[in-house]
Amino acid sequence: MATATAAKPATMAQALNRALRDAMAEDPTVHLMGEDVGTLGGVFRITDGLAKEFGEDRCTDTPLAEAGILGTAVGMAMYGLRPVVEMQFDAFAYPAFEQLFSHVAKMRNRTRGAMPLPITIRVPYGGGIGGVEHHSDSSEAYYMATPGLHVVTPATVEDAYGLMRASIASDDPVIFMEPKRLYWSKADWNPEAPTAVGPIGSAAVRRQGASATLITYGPSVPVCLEAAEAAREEGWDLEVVDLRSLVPFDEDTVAASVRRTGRAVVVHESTGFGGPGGEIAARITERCFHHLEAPVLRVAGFDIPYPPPMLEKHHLPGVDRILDAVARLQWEN
Amino acid sequence: MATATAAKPATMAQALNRALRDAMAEDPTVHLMGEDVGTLGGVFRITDGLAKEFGEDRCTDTPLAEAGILGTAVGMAMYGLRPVVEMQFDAFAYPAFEQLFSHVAKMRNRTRGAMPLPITIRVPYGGGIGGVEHHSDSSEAYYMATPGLHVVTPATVEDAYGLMRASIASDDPVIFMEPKRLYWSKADWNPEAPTAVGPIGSAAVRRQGASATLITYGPSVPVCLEAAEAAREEGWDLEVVDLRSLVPFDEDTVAASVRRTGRAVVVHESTGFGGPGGEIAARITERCFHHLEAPVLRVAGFDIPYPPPMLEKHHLPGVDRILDAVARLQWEN
Amino acid sequence: MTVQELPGAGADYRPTPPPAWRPRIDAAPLLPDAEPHRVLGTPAADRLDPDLMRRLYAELVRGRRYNAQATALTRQGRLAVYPSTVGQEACEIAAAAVLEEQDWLFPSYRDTLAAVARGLDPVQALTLLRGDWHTGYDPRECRIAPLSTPLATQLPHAVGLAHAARLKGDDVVALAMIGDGGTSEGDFHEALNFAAVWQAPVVFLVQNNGFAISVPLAKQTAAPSLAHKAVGYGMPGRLVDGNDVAAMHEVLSEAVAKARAGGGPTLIEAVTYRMEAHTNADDATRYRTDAEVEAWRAHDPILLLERELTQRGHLDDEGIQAARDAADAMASDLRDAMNAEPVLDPMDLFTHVYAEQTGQLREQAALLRAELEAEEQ
Amino acid sequence: MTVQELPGAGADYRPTPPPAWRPRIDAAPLLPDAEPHRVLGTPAADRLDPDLMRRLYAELVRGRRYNAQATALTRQGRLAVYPSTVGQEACEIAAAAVLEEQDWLFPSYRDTLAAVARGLDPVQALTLLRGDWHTGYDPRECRIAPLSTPLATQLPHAVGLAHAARLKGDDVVALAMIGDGGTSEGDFHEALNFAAVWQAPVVFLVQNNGFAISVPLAKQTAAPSLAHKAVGYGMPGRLVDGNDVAAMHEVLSEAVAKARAGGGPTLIEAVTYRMEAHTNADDATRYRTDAEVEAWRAHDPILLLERELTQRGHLDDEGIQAARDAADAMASDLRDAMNAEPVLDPMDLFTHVYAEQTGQLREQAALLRAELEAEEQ
Ligand SMILES: Cc1ncc(C[n+]2csc(CCOP(=O)(O)OP(=O)(O)O)c2C)c(N)n1
Ligand SMILES: Cc1ncc(C[n+]2csc(CCOP(=O)(O)OP(=O)(O)O)c2C)c(N)n1
Ligand SMILES: [Mg+2]
Ligand SMILES: [Mg+2]
Repeated sequence: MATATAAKPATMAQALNRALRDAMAEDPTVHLMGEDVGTLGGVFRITDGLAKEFGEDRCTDTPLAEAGILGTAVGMAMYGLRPVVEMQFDAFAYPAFEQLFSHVAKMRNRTRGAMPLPITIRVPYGGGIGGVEHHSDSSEAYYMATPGLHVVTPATVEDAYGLMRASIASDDPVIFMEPKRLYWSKADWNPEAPTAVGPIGSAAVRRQGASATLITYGPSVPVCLEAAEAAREEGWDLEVVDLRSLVPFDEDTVAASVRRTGRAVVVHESTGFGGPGGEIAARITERCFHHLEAPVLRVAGFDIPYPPPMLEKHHLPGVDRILDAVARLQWEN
Repeated sequence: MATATAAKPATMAQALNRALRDAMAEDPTVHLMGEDVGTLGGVFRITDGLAKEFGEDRCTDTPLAEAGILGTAVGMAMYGLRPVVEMQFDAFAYPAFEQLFSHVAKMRNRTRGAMPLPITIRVPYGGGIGGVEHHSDSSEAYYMATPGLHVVTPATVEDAYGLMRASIASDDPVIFMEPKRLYWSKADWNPEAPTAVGPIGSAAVRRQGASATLITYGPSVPVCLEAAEAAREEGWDLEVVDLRSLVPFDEDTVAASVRRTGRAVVVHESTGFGGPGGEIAARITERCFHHLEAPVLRVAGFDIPYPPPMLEKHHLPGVDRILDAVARLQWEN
Repeated sequence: MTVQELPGAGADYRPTPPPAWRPRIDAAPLLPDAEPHRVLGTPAADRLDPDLMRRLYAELVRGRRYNAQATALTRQGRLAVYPSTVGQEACEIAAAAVLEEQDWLFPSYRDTLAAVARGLDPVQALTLLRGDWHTGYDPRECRIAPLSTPLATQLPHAVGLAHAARLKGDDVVALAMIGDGGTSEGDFHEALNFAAVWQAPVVFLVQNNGFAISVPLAKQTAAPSLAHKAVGYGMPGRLVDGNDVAAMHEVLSEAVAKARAGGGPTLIEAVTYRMEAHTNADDATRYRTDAEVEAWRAHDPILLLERELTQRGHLDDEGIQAARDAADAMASDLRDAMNAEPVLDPMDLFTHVYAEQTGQLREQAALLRAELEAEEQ
Repeated sequence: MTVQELPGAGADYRPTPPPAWRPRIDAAPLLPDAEPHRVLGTPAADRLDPDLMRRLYAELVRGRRYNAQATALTRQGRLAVYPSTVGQEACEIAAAAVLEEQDWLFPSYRDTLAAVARGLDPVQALTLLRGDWHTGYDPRECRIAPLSTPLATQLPHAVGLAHAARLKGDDVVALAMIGDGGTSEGDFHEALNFAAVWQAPVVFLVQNNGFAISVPLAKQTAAPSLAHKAVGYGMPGRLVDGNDVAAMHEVLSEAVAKARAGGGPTLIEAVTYRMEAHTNADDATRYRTDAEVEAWRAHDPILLLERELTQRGHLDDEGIQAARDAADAMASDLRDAMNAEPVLDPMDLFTHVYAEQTGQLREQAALLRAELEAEEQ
């Protein structure tokens, strides 16, 4: 938490923008590219001002073709640059999946480490912003199932900065998932003295509690914190773990928490079946089986295509659904 | 099991070919398309003879472009045809993922049921055939995580026929995953009196046992059966469940078995982390928690890009690795 | 075998061109004209059909009004978002006008106007953008594919549908619409290639409105024109003034007729301009000047036709007023219809995922139903 | 505003072309020649450099021998699979010959010969096909990208690399190789478009060898030629006789020089023929006749050059024999090298997934290590 005197309210969007700027200023090999990232500054304004400050060669409006964007970024990385590419919305990353799965994820391995690809792929993801179809997908399961990729996602303003800097600094490809509906979330933050998050792969305990653990990430973190507050009325003291990184997965932090509380609910917006929660629940169960008072439960988006704006509130995991799951954790046993 | 007198040894490849032929003969709206499926009969000869028998308009060599193949199949289905498309190898389905995720999986939903897409997508998958990179991926996790798709995979000659017929008959898109290394597996089978498998979505208990359940599918089914035989020496009587369908997932059959045995190992070739096994283990645990003597364990491919041919044997789940996992099922408790 | 052993070695041998090579087709007829085809204000306007032109005029006026009304609805919170086609009405109207009943339209996300001009209820056309469901109509009933948000992805669908119809022996042409930016996507390439190889009855209409959100055409392509892309597929490319509805109607009609007659696909680039921002959520001042927009005002599609028709005496003040009145009536109906709260059933979320609900969807539906019932109490 | 209110209304107004439209570039210079460019056996052969041609001759002979040896290795179980370039050696050799030390080659899965001709150790080039690892060399050391199996996916890499080098001010040209079938993929389209927009120093070489596995060119495209695809990107297209190594060298050199000088990308279609099956695992009799193959024998790339050089007195029996001896020596070295068992370390599986091994990979590595140790006992 930025405690310096100069801390001021900042949005996650501002922190991301600042992280990109600082990375570009420090390292001339960092290049931004994507649709509308230059003159416009991105449809979410995450790259605002960067083309102006660093020139269009460093922050480039590309032709409208996601495979081409990621594919040329691969070539740029082969030549020693650190491309940061933007996929305008989650679902518009799909055309780039062949490049991602067959090259980006595998290049280090294919070349016995001779040609790692330090590419950061920014994917604004998730719903809750009233977007029409194809604008609200939570596609992290696809990335998680692909060895060779790191997958991170911030839930706080300071993590947005710290994780972005760590992602760009990583010598491996990182899928940087930006929770769209937290872009405008605010926190006091000092851009002049940002907190580093250290290497990618550590979860953060956002709230300590003794009754049960909520394991979550990205857009669902604030929802879980709210649920934890509400749970106090029911007499539950919930711990909230923000994974921050899905790959690598911080098994130690999660397992330590669950061993202590004996109960866990995984919460995410992505669909349940085949989604990240299955892996997380299975893994915790393997590690903590004899500490568990109840099966690890999951609260996730339904197993349906993302709903239209007027119905999305029914789909998104909310406080009530989380509390219902907590209630099903076999407290009588 | 085909018990008719005319049963003769047949390979899975032959059964698939026969299923396609019978479907085309019965229903003039069934159209095959893909790379090399016509004149050549497919690189695995699954479509052998079909262009000759039904004409090139019914079994079409397309231009070399997977998104184009699936995308035009969508249009053909919109007009009332039942396209069966071949993706030549698992990893070459990736270019079609945008069409798959954004249209094929969602079209029924987007149109409130007005425009379902009865498309069967054949994906030869998995390793063990000495293929060079990009020829041995197990990509089922991507499909499982996508609501709107059915995902099936046969492990026996008769299921290859039955599931293919059921897939083509389905009014929904089906990902039909063909285990490459079982193409040449043989069984006695009567093509004139094939067994129907009924609607998609039911698992089959391939071996009954009392000590623990192996849950598996596709290329790992024979391996699990072999492991179950070997386990007898160790005094374990293993049940083997062949899922056959990953979506819909036959929770009832699996849960009934695990409730009975109290122990389970999920076995598949796909990578472990983020792979199908996480979902399966989590789901079983939710349902059978108080029947479990030990956590559900997983034996899967390592969390690495698929290895080169000379090293693949170390990657593939084999009998020993399965028995080791069974041994870890806390038998002392 | 060396040259010494070859029959005829040492003679004054001249190798022939490689045996398999022959020019497959002549490229020249595929090349677009040097300038966008125009009719209005040129001698070609002499042969215009006044009735057709008056009909198109009324449609243009209605289209402009529809655009204004839809944008107004975003301000009133009645639409989540609206991508305007102000300035592009000639393309939208002509696209709808040239199709027969049995033909199919494949619109991009921007082309609700073309769908409406084809006869679709505007409320149904706007369902996606209002947000109560994705596709607001039955595509098979109106032969309009779902509005396609993922750019260029609808093009292979159009090809497949047209191909299927042709295999069946049906008289169906598919018209697929796309923007200039969308031509950079791989799906554009694959669709055009399949169409040409299959000689499918498809017409590809690219509305080059100068921008893909903020990105100008110069950053999108270095081609002489987007119509030139046709050559690489072996189909004819046509370049048209997209604000000249008479020219659009002519070129589109020709392409549709060619496709219908078995002549295969055509690629048409309509040169036009997006007069408003990308959507109501966009700020166009970030990437273009007012002067550029102003330059296009004198080339407004409605004005071009209005001038031609009034000068020729085919349209008078009364006719103009009638068109406006009809447009106002449409707008007022649309306003009323959109002011009614859409009827929503959250249980619909589970109804159309599969033909038959899976067990897990039934469970999830039960969960939501219980929640909704609890809320009601 | 109606026409009546417009300034100048009623005067004999003629609308100008749409304000934003101007032909961006002239299409004519982009169009390929009507016939594949040839040198051997034409008057243009007068100006050939005998030294260069003798060098290319020796390379062709070596390439043919390399192909034969590699195919033999598949029969001996020393290679998992081999896609032959017999008949296509002129393309492979010329591609390697025109590059400077600092340039980059982006081969497709078929192009191990080009990599070897560039100087790569054949064993390293064949690692992928032997199956002990994926890429058998350090791409940065030899400036040869990994052989690309997913078709067309290497093209955007070439564009990105060339673009990055140009941004850095380095003198680097990227040459990307692809087959006729690969041109149908979306990645081909996107790569060429990016290259033209960025004016990246890339040369795209399409070897049109008539087939994509079993699919003939006529089912792949309806274009006049694959070189015509260049027009749609605004880059020049060149058509060459791919069996004429002198023509290949000339056209490739020109394109490389143009790219190096900042003139942007070129698309080259080399018309050639795959004399053998797709790979050793393929049965070509299923889709083509012997007669077709035979017709190409008289147009063999080695014969064409050998005839030209011997007729002109630039090559004699001694020179031919020397080339063959060198090729035999290479083949014998290759055979020996490939007969040695590759050294395998299964633990390599976990070494290069990430820069730093994750906890879960460490666990899996430990599991495998334990298994291997148990086996050893
Ligand atoms: C595959 C894909 N990538 C990105 C987007 C986001 N996006 C929506 S509209 C648009 C610009 C489209 O430009 P153009 O094709 O010229 O059509 P126009 O908006 O001008 O009608 C972009 C990038 C998308 N919808 N689909
Ligand atoms: C994306 C992709 N789809 C399919 C394949 C399978 N495949 C391997 S080679 C080949 C044919 C390639 O033909 P062409 O591009 O003409 O190259 P050639 O083999 O003739 O050199 C196919 C379909 C692949 N490697 N990659
Ligand atoms: Mg546009
Ligand atoms: Mg070829």
